[in-house]
Amino acid sequence: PAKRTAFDEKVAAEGKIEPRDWMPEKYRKTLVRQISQHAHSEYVGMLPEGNWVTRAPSLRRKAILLSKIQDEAGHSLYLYSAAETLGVSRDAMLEALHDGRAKYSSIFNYPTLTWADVAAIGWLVDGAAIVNQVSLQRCSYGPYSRAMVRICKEESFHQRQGYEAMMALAQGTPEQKKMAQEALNRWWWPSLMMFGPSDKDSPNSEQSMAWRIKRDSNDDLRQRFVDMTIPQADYLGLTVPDPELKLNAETGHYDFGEIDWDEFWQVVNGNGICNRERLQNRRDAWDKGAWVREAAMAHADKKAARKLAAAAE
Amino acid sequence: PAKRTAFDEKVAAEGKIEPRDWMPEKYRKTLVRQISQHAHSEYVGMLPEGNWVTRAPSLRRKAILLSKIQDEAGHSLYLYSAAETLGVSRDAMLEALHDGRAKYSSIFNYPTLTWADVAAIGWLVDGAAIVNQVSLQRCSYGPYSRAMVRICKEESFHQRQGYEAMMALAQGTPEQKKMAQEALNRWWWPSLMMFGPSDKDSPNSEQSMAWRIKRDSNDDLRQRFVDMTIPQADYLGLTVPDPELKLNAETGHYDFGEIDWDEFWQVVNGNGICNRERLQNRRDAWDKGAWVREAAMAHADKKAARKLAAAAE
Amino acid sequence: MNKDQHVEFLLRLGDNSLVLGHRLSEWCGHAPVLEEDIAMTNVALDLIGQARMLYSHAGEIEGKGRDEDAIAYLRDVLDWRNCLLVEQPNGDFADTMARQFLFDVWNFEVFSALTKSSDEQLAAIAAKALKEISYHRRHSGDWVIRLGDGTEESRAKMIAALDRVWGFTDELFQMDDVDKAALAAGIGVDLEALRPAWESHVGAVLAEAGLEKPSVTWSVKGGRTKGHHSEHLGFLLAELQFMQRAYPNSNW
Amino acid sequence: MNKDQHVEFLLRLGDNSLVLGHRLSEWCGHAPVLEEDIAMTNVALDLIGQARMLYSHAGEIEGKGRDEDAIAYLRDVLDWRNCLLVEQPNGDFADTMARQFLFDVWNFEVFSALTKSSDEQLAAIAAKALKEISYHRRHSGDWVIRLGDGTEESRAKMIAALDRVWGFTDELFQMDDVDKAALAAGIGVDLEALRPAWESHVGAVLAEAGLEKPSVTWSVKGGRTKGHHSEHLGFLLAELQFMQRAYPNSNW
Repeated sequence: PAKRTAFDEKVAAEGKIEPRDWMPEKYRKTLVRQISQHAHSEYVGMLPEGNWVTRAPSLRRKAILLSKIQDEAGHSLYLYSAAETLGVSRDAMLEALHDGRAKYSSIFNYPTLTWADVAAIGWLVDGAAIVNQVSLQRCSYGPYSRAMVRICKEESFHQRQGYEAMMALAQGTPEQKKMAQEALNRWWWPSLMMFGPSDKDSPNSEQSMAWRIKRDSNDDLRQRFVDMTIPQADYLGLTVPDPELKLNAETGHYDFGEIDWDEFWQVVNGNGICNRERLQNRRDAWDKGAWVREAAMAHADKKAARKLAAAAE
Repeated sequence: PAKRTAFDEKVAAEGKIEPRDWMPEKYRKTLVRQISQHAHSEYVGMLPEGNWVTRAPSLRRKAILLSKIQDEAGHSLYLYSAAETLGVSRDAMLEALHDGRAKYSSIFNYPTLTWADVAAIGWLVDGAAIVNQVSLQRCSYGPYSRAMVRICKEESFHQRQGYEAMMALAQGTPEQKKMAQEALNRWWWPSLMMFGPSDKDSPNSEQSMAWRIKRDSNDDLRQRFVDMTIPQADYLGLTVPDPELKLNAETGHYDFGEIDWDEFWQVVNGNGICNRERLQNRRDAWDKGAWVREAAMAHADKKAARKLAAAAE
Repeated sequence: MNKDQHVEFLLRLGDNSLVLGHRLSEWCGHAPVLEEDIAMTNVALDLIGQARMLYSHAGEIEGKGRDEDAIAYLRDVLDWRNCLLVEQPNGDFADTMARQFLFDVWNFEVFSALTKSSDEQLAAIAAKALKEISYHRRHSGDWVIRLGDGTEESRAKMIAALDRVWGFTDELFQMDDVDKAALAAGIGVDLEALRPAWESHVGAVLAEAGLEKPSVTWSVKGGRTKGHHSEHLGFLLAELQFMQRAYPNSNW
Repeated sequence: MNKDQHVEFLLRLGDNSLVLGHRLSEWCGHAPVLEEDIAMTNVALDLIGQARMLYSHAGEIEGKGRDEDAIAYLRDVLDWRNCLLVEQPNGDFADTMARQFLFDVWNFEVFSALTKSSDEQLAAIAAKALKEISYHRRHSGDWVIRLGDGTEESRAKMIAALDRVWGFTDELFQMDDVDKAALAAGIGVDLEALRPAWESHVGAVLAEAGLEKPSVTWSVKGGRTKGHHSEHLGFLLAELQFMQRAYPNSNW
């Protein structure tokens, strides 16, 4: 109760909760779920982009893409570390991912079919991620908040590169422009869905907001993304696939059409084109890598034993 | 001895030895080695061509190539059957292939690097094979001789298709013509090597000739192939990579340069680019297929048992 | 039905055949037994032959000078209209046979119906193809039975294989505007109406194999009607199309 | 040394880097542990970066307007000059690390020598690359040791992996006319002379790993000097080059 009060006051005063601080069990659990889900998303998110590494259309784009994917692996690593400060091991989190208990962002269940999809992911998916992460920089849990600061810097770099890649297509040959438009058609709505259900259908949000794990509502963040992105699409000369989209002169925001939540839940629940493959890829890498991880541990043990034996002589 | 005399007389009279006839053990062994090696060559020979099935440059060429490879699988099957008439099972022959005791034609240790290589194989390798096989139609062992008759018909069809594919290249764009010439450069000498060592270095040949297992000497067959092929190369407008090649007005045959027997033995003894891969491919297919073959047998047994049980009721 | 829809309808059929033929041809020289090298190559050849006829016919109707090769080699992934099932990777022999069987049974029903198409050329193609497909269906069905009723290991593999592809079968019976227009014009097939025959044949073979109908609940669609493929197709096309892309405007 | 030979010499170096970088990039997202996803991507990035510098330099010397992409994306297999070692498929993690290690040790010696090249641009590229390669060599060497001195299983896999690639190493020390001309011009390296240093470093690492030098007797050559590659390279190129082949004359 005293601890509880101290916790509540600290959160209310925009202080940061640190790993050694007392925290309500549900706060801890919520954070573990959210941070590990975020880590899994970075990890699984390497796959749709990795799908184009060997086919990138120029060496410069190939290097940019590889570098981006490397950053994602790095983000995944920070995030697993942040979650580990809450007393859960990376292996346990991976186990939950592999057996389907833990989730990752459903956007990665869509396939990257053309090079323009890679550009669109950089522009839209990273764009949406940044809106969310900027908000999370003010999260009440210290390690997560600091990870977000670091990640946001790299993500906005990725987003600019994605936009630039999209620009090259939009200003390119008719085939390139068509490829860009088709990518926007396929990725627009899933990007909006990344912010999660409407506030009215998002029952867990209230407690998270109170604990300042979450700082803005799903719908607010989504609106921020739309407002930011539409002028960019206009500048590219591409058409956002939403006939209801228009600037609302009164609010100063863009109004947009109804999201097809049925599709959202379909994909979340396993009916995206890549759900099975993404998970199978992660499981296969884990299973096929088991002997390598065991070997590394065995070697480290032997080496330590040898050092000890040498010291004892 | 009486049997021996009957055998010798039959062979001398150009009769055919049949599976149930008495034959010298060494005759049988020589045939098993030769026929199984021939069967293995057809089987392994599917691989360099199979390498281009998914990349054939037109659907028509793809269909022709697939059909050719299917024929080779068929040839392999006849030849294994012909060898089985001598009391050795296909599985035993495959085991000898897989553990490296049995040989296959060394030409298949060269890689097919471009589409023109596929055309060159049809033209040159099948061409050389036919010269050899036409001769073997007169082999004293009945089943082998008859297999050769059947196989020769299909092979000459393949050889014509290969030549026609080469023609399309030779009459095509500069890139196609270059590709054709480079293929001829790489495949010419290995094709000549297909007939085996020079007669003076071919100690086993004498007995085989006496038994009429072999009907023409290596050098005679090679000369026949050269005489047949040079005019074809000329017609294609391609240059055979042998500066010493010229028509000998006296003999009416083409004289040609010295074969690099060192290269021949290098490749036979394991230093061709594809030796390891070809064998590994065959081993992998066999090992990975074990459970399928077992399942087929188990099902056949169950089915037979059920039939028997039903009949007994 | 307009001309574009007619062409699209034919491409859907041709793309199914070519992509599955391509997958089977990847087995070339790697089959578990020599007899299967012959049999699978045979099926691949039939399918590629069917694709060639369908593409040529589509090209003629389209009237823009595209021949079978232009259609096969010069379209990128979003323009392909095969169902997701046929583009799935070969996996092991059980995966290949499960994919093949579920497709063959459907394809048999489709081409049976197409023999009565008001597009006479298509009806003729279907009549020829049907004999081949009838063999395909028997061949793959026999393997489903052998593997299902074989060893413990083969049974487990066949169950896993069916689970892996089952969710791609709903797509086979989906009717969109093109399909409806083709049906209305007497050219096409009522795909939804084929489901009972498909289920009945598949069910009978599974029963003989001692297998249950898979209980997977996922289902994906969109390859055949929208060109929304899995990530596998792009790699298949990179191989398939390499020569025509690298050496344009050449005769082979 | 004529200009063609100079260009060819640079392409041999660049092709090694790009092909091996490509192979490593195939691991992307599939490494045995997240840290290795980062490390292998890092090595791939370095190698691709080196290829870009070498290609750009070669294109300038050639003077026919080819840039790094024209060189990477518009040559077919016979025009590639990488050694056979780097184009071999990834296999398992031990195969990848064995291939990498044997190459890294060679590459380190080559680029050390090239820092003194009379081609100043090349010397500058080498100086930059050498720092990277020095890390690569340590990274792959550490894995050879970990796997060799790890479990029974990892040791067996590392032994098998070394056996599979060892026969490709003779090619690394082969000198043909181009190499000799480059050496004579002070541009190149005496590859034969690098063998003792290579053997000594490889031997030391194998010893630390508790492994013997492989006793395989086969040896193949011809990729680097004649473009006589294995059948693997063509498939790699079909993927690598798809976009530039399918969409020629586009800016990306």
